[in-house]
Amino acid sequence: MFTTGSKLLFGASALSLVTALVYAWSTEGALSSAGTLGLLSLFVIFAFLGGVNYANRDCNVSSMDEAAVDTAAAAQRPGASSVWPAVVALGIAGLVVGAVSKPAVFKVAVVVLLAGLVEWMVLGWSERAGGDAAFNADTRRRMLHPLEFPVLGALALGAIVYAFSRLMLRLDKDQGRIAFGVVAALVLAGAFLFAGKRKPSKRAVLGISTVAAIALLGAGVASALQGQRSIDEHPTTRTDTEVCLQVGADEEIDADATQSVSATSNLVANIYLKADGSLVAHVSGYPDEARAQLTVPRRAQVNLLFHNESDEAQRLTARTGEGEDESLVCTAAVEEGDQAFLSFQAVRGGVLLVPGLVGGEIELLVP
Amino acid sequence: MLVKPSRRAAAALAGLGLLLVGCAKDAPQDTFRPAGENARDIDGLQRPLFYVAGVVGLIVFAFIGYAMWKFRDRGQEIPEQSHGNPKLEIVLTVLPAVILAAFAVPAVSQVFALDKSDNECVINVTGQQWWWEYDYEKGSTCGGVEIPESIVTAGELVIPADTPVLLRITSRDVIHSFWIPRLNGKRDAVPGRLHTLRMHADEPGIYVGQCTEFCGLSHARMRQAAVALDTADFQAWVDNQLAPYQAPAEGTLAAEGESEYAAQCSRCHQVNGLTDDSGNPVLAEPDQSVLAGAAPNLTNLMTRTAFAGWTFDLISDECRDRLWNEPSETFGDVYLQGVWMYTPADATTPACFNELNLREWLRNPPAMKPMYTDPDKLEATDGLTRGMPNLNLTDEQIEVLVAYLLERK
Amino acid sequence: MSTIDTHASSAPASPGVLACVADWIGTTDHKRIGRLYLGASALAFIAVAAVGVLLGIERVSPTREWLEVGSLTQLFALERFGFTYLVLLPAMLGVAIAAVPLQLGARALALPRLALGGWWLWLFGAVLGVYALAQDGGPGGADARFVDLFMLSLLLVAAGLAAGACSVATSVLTNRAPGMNMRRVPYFSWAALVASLAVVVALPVFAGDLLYLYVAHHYPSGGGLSGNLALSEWAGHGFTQPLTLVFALPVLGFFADAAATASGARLRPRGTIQLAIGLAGVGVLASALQAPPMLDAGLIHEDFSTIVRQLLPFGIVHGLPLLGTFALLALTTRQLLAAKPKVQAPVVYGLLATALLLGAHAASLVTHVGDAALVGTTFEEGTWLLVVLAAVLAALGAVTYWGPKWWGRSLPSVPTLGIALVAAAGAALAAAPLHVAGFADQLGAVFPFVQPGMQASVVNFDYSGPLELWNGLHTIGLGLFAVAVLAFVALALRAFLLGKSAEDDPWGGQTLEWATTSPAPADNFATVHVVKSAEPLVDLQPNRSDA
Amino acid sequence: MALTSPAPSRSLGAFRRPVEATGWKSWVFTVDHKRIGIMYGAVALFFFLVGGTEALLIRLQLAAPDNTVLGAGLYNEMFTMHATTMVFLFVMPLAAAFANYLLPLQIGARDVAFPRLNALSFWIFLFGGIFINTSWFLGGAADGGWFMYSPNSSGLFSPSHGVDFWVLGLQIVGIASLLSSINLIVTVLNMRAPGMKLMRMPVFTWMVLVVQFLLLFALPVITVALFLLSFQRNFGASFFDVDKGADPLLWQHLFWIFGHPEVYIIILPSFGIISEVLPTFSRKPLFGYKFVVFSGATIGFVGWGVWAHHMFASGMGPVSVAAFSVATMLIAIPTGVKICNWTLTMWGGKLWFTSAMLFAIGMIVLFTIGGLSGVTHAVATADTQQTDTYHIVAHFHYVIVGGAVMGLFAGFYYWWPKIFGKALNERLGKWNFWLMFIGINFTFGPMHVLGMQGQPRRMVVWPDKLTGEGYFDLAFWNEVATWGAFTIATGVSVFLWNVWYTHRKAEVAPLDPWDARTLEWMTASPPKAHNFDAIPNVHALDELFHRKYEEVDTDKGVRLKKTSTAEEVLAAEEARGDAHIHLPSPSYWPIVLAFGLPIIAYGIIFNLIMAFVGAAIVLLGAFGWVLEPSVAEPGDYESPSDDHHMKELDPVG
Repeated sequence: MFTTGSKLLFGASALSLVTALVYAWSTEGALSSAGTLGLLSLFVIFAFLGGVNYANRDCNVSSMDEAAVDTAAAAQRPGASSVWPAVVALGIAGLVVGAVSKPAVFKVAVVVLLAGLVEWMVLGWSERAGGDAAFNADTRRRMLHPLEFPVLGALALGAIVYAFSRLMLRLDKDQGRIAFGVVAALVLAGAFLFAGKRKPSKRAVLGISTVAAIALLGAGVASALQGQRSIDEHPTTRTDTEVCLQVGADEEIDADATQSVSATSNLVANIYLKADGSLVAHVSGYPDEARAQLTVPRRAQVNLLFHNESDEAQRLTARTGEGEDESLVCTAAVEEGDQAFLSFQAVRGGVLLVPGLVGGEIELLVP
Repeated sequence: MLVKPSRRAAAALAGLGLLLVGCAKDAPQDTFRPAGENARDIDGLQRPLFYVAGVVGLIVFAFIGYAMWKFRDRGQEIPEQSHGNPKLEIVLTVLPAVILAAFAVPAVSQVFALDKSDNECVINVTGQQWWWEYDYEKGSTCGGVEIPESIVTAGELVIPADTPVLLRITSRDVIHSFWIPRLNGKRDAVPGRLHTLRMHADEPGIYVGQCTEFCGLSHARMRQAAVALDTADFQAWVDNQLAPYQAPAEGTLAAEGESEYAAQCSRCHQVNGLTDDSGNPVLAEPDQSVLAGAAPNLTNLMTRTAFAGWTFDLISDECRDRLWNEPSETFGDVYLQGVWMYTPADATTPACFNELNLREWLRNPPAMKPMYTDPDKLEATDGLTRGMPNLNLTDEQIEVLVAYLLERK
Repeated sequence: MSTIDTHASSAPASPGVLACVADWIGTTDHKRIGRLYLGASALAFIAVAAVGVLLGIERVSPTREWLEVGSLTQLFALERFGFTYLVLLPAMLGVAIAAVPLQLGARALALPRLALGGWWLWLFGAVLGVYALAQDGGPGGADARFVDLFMLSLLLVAAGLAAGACSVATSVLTNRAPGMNMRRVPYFSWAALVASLAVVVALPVFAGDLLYLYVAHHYPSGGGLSGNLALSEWAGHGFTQPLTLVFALPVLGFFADAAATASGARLRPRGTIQLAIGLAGVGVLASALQAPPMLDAGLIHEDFSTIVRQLLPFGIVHGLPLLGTFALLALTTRQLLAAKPKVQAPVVYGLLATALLLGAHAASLVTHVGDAALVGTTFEEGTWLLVVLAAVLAALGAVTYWGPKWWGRSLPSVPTLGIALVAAAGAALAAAPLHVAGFADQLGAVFPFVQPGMQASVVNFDYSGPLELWNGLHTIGLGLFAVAVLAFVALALRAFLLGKSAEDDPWGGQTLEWATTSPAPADNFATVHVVKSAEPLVDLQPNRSDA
Repeated sequence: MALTSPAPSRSLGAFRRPVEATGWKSWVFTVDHKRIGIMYGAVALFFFLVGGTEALLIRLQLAAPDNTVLGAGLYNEMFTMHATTMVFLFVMPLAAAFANYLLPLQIGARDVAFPRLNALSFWIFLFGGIFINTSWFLGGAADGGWFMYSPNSSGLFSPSHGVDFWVLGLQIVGIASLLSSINLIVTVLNMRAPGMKLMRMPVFTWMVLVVQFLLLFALPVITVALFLLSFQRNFGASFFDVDKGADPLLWQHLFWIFGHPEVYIIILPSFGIISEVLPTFSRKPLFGYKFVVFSGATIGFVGWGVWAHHMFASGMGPVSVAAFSVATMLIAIPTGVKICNWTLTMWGGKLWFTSAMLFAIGMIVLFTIGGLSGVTHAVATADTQQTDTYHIVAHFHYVIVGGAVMGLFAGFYYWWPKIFGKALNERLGKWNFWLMFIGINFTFGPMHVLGMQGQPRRMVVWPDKLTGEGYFDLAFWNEVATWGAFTIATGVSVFLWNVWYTHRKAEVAPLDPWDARTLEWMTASPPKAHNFDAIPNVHALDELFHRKYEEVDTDKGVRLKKTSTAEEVLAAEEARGDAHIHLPSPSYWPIVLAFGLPIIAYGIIFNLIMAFVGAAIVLLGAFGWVLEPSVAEPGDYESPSDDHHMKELDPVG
């Protein structure tokens, strides 16, 4: 017999057909009119649905079939609660917000949406994996933990690193020292506390870690919002005329920025500014004797080490070429007793000089 | 028995090593024919090493051979299952150790000995894909000859004979290795680093070499030679290098060649003293066209015997063979004549000039020596070539250029 | 991180606050999802009603500007949008989600996570939509970015609600208790099915339309998409009858169920009532296919075929629902009166709401008679308000009715009854004056989507004379209704937190939800009941008088 | 919600494990160390032919002055790929083939510790090898030499993708070797049969163990170096960029810290093989087993301290040069010990000159020559004359071809009957040996001369004007070397012919054709899938020999007599066979996972999207791997095998 549901649908189908015919007639047989087509479509759709409904007998579970009671859809309990629907919704909302605001938001939303969908899908799939909830949960874990833990770990690490970097960019040198001191003291204190207790409570550890993480993240966010402290530039070499030819040196003195250690093995020459104001070169390949002339190949990398043995900060400048071709390279100002590295390529000959030093020049020959 | 050939082969091979030590004299890059102090020192250590290695090898092979013959399966009983003889083994361990120790002492001391430097005559050597540039340090004194100005040459290193010369070696691009086998071992030219190598040639003569660190496409065509001259000849050579530029006579082919040269070549190749129409010196700026930033200086091209990484001869094969076999007393005189060597005094054309090579080169350099000059493939180098591109010169252009270059002597 | 077990029976005795929040965020218990909808819609009602009252005051006296003129467009839009999509639909859907599985004897909603995700989507859409309106977005908004945002957030709202409706429809179709064939489905569930199917069909079309408008607006040069006025108009139909009547369909089912319970007798004829609900649904659903048909002026002079051509669709779309609603009201009321009904609050709510809805159907029909020239007037707006308020009234009734199942405590009956009467009066008073004013050609705050680039016309009120009176009455009525709802909310909060524990079957119901404990456990039923008639509880309790 | 199915699918809906025992699937999805070993061998031999062809082309080009067989670019690619192929794709994997096949058998185990990992290693190696060689068809192979010195290997100087292929390909192959080394180390340390103490392990197993440790420590170094290079080439880093202050010698140090141990990685397995072959055919235990083992380990250790002897001409400075010079001499001592011990093993024995034995003796002779010339390089100043000349080429080819390859061929002849049940033909084997032995001497012997006459390596042409005359005429010796190369090729062809001949014609070999001494001969030939019916109990070094021979009192005193045959020993073992044998079952995932790696590499070179696709495949493979049922379905179980042992699946690996 026809079931109730299918009767309804077949009825609707018949009604649609009749309506369609009437409508078609009323619109003077224009079969192509939207109304007719729509109603005819309804006729087909309802007929189809009716057929489906008839075939599965309204999805009714027969009351006579006692065995089916426990397996009926109605008897199934809901799946475990899950955050993924909310995440997916958040992702979709993020798409919308991103579409009207920033592309970055859109991209993040796509990631959130995909992550949520995958998680949701796998969760749903795993719940169908078997009849045992523990087994299903284990299935899900085995599927997704290899993905979740690295990703979450990377995110957490990224957040901590980012927060820490913002914090450090915010603090100046002295504050940084203090901050590290405080952190170190805290770590030490914590270590003492935990060392004293044989079995530290899990809750305490968790709490402290959480507080520390939140503090760090908070500080990081706050610092990021404030922007970073201004960082002075410490170029190891300069190429601008006014600096390189400046007499004496009263700026950007940073002995830490000379690279002198890393380059010692590759030197073409050591250049010494003597205490008496003379500038001499000790050239690799020659025995240790002071020279006033240095030959370097055209367009090859030349590495010099400048030793300032005078009693004031000075810089070494290499001036090559003439006129339009002139190019200047100089070290940062080097404090007395320090050294600095100068690396350049020369196309034409020139001189090595210390600005302001009369007569103290080394001839730079580029054959 | 099957045993013998193997033993014989082994013995023959060991003997080969000995032969090689004793009688080699023919190939120009023979390492067993030292022609200078440094190479001789090395040779003095290397030869005994080969002898000892040969003897040890022979002993081992004899022992193996004997064992193979003596203990071959003649149906004897299963031998005793002995697991060794510790005393014997200790002896066999200590023995090679002693031999090696005997070599270790001179080996180490020689390393330091060869590293000592002197600064009489300093020549800067710069490797580049695929040729060597030499510049003679201004103010050096080479075998009594003063170098008043920097001299820049390429490919052929001219040094005073019987004088210690210090090479300061570096590179502009990749790693190369400078090696004149008869004068010393090799030393790598590493960009950004400066390595020194001592040279010493006993007698005037030509000593050829080859870049030995793989340096890319035309590594095989990066050669060099050292030419040793006695003091007078070296003085003459220096004077010639520093002689003022002589413009070709008006109306000659060479004069046409000069303007052609200024138009086509002077962007990369320097000819000292060449001036433009307004009398200003023409300065090559190869760094704007060539990746490594230099091109051979052609001021005295015709004083050299080969070009393009000392790969292609500027002189004919017969002249080359004669020159190479020239006794040391007369070598300098011949060499200084460049492509005019062995030419009768009244001849108007140089008898030894290998014009064909130079013409072919000018017509299409990359065809003779593979180089990265394909304009379609210069993306990585921002359009800078590594080597000389094909300038698509016409026969006429080549004609006048050859005429001009022939006067660069 | 994702699987927190909310299974009530196995939940730990004292879950922490965080766990509790997490539980609600991710819950798959349909009762909780439904209550999330109801709670959010209650909050939305209070806010939107406040806006409505303010607007009413503004209309009473346009000369005294309570509100900044420039923001009136946005506020009217907010009222329409808020009442329709943040109050009416979620209230109906919330009741359906919370009650339907219980009625069906199922342990769970079908696709509970879809329903939950839908709620979140709806919530985000609602927040964004209100925010967009506040930032001068929405129809006629000046800030193009927020016009975009408003359209997209409407999209979210529609998608979320469609997801919930999908879940409800699927539940009714698949999760019925064994033996419960379609004929035996409780009336409310039946109505929820019809309404849900209609929503599932209509809202995606609405959403697609919005997407089209968004694209046309966001990319003005984007290849011929812009400038389709019909689409813009169509989007406006998402905010008016007959579509709103679809959304309110569960009201009918609720009334029928409540009436059956109150009458204490098996409500017959079952098929007819189901058909009536269905007719109302199918009729108004037709409006989802195209713009609601109008009846032309001067029809009488046309030839027969033209008359039929116009009358037939008109009759289907407007007549059938009216007929269905009337039939349901008449049949049910007759049965109710024939039995000895108990005066129960839910049935009163249901009756009043249905009556209001019948009025709305009638008014809707009138609106679409071209001669009456009522489109765009406050007549149409009054009808719309009537539908919304009727639905809210029914939702209050539903909370009264099923509250014991959801919270385990009962509402006190007398105050609840009082609120019902006040609210119904308020609703009538809020809507009827607008109808009258509509006949006086007062322009309603219509909801067309302004074309890209077009400036919104400033809403201009220039009323005098009686219109002030009608507008004043409307404002008072709306205020009254709002106060009644507030009172109900306060009462419900108190009762559900502190009130007396409810019995398992406080009303003497006939359907399966009364067969489980109050409150119902997370999975509803300890044992799955096998259904043998349309009133399974009567079968389960052989000693009942109404058996 | 979820419909409950009464019997949950324990396999999570994932695929059923493959269980085929025959057909191509049984090879592609196998985790059996023996099959993997055979596949390693087959692939290695294929790459041997590839690398050999490259060698022949190189020799053809150099046969005459100013030859034009190959252009300069092609020649550079050819010698780069010849070395890369021979080292990474032939000798190393062939040693891995022997190690894979024989190691579990020699220590009495049923498989390696991580069978799926083993399969993964093989497939990664295969795909990596194919990947490198596809560079020929995708814009040219690497052209920087196998040492790939910077800065010549940077994008500026080698702009084709060849170097990228090389870098990424070696990374991939390196992963395979690294996985394999961990696998084999764990296998040797954990899975030896009862009684198999470390000092009772066969020398081959010992040498393989040392090699795996070398790999474990050396590969990370080259991995880092390759990362630096690929970051410089593909992502704009400047580790070797001189203009930015880098020192190109960094690469040389990194490369040779890997590269020198690599030499021992190549040669030690061969040492192990001939340490098995010589005692067997001398009917005598290895002379000074402990000395050989310890000198092998010593070579492994000292091998780490000599890398800079490849850089004597690079200008490191005299102190470094002197130190490395002395260290290099030191390493000659343990090597000398080995040569002495092998010779002394023959001394007093009863020598049986089979092909395997001939190859072993040939190996000693040729390796001695290579070793002695190696000592001459250790003297740093002499080395400045020799390095980068053909003298060096001669030296290391004597070591690698004369040492490693001859040893591996000895292994072929020795173990063929064990692996395939049929012995290679002895007659053809001797042809093979003599052709190769003579060929090697004629190819690489002249190179000593060429090098000392100043012919540098890696040169596409040598000019006529530098050939000289007389005995040491470069032209003559180059020609000889080319003829020699073709002689070797003929020898290899004879080997291939022998393989085919044996496969088609030969009769089944006896169980113990060589009267062998170690455990792998104590099971069926070829061994059953589970290797041993019963895990043998080991009582002595050369266990099998002691089971076959006993000391018997005769009238001439105590004599060794053969008291039982291998068949009898085997029968006794089978009689106490285990009832249930746990064997890992095949898996789809190793090949899937491995397949992703070259795709990632192609992606890095051509299109990053492709790299993500590859990464997805790797991820998929890893997932499949992890999700593969830990408890197998009943349907996955194999039916009882012919020998009536129930094979069960075990969650190993």
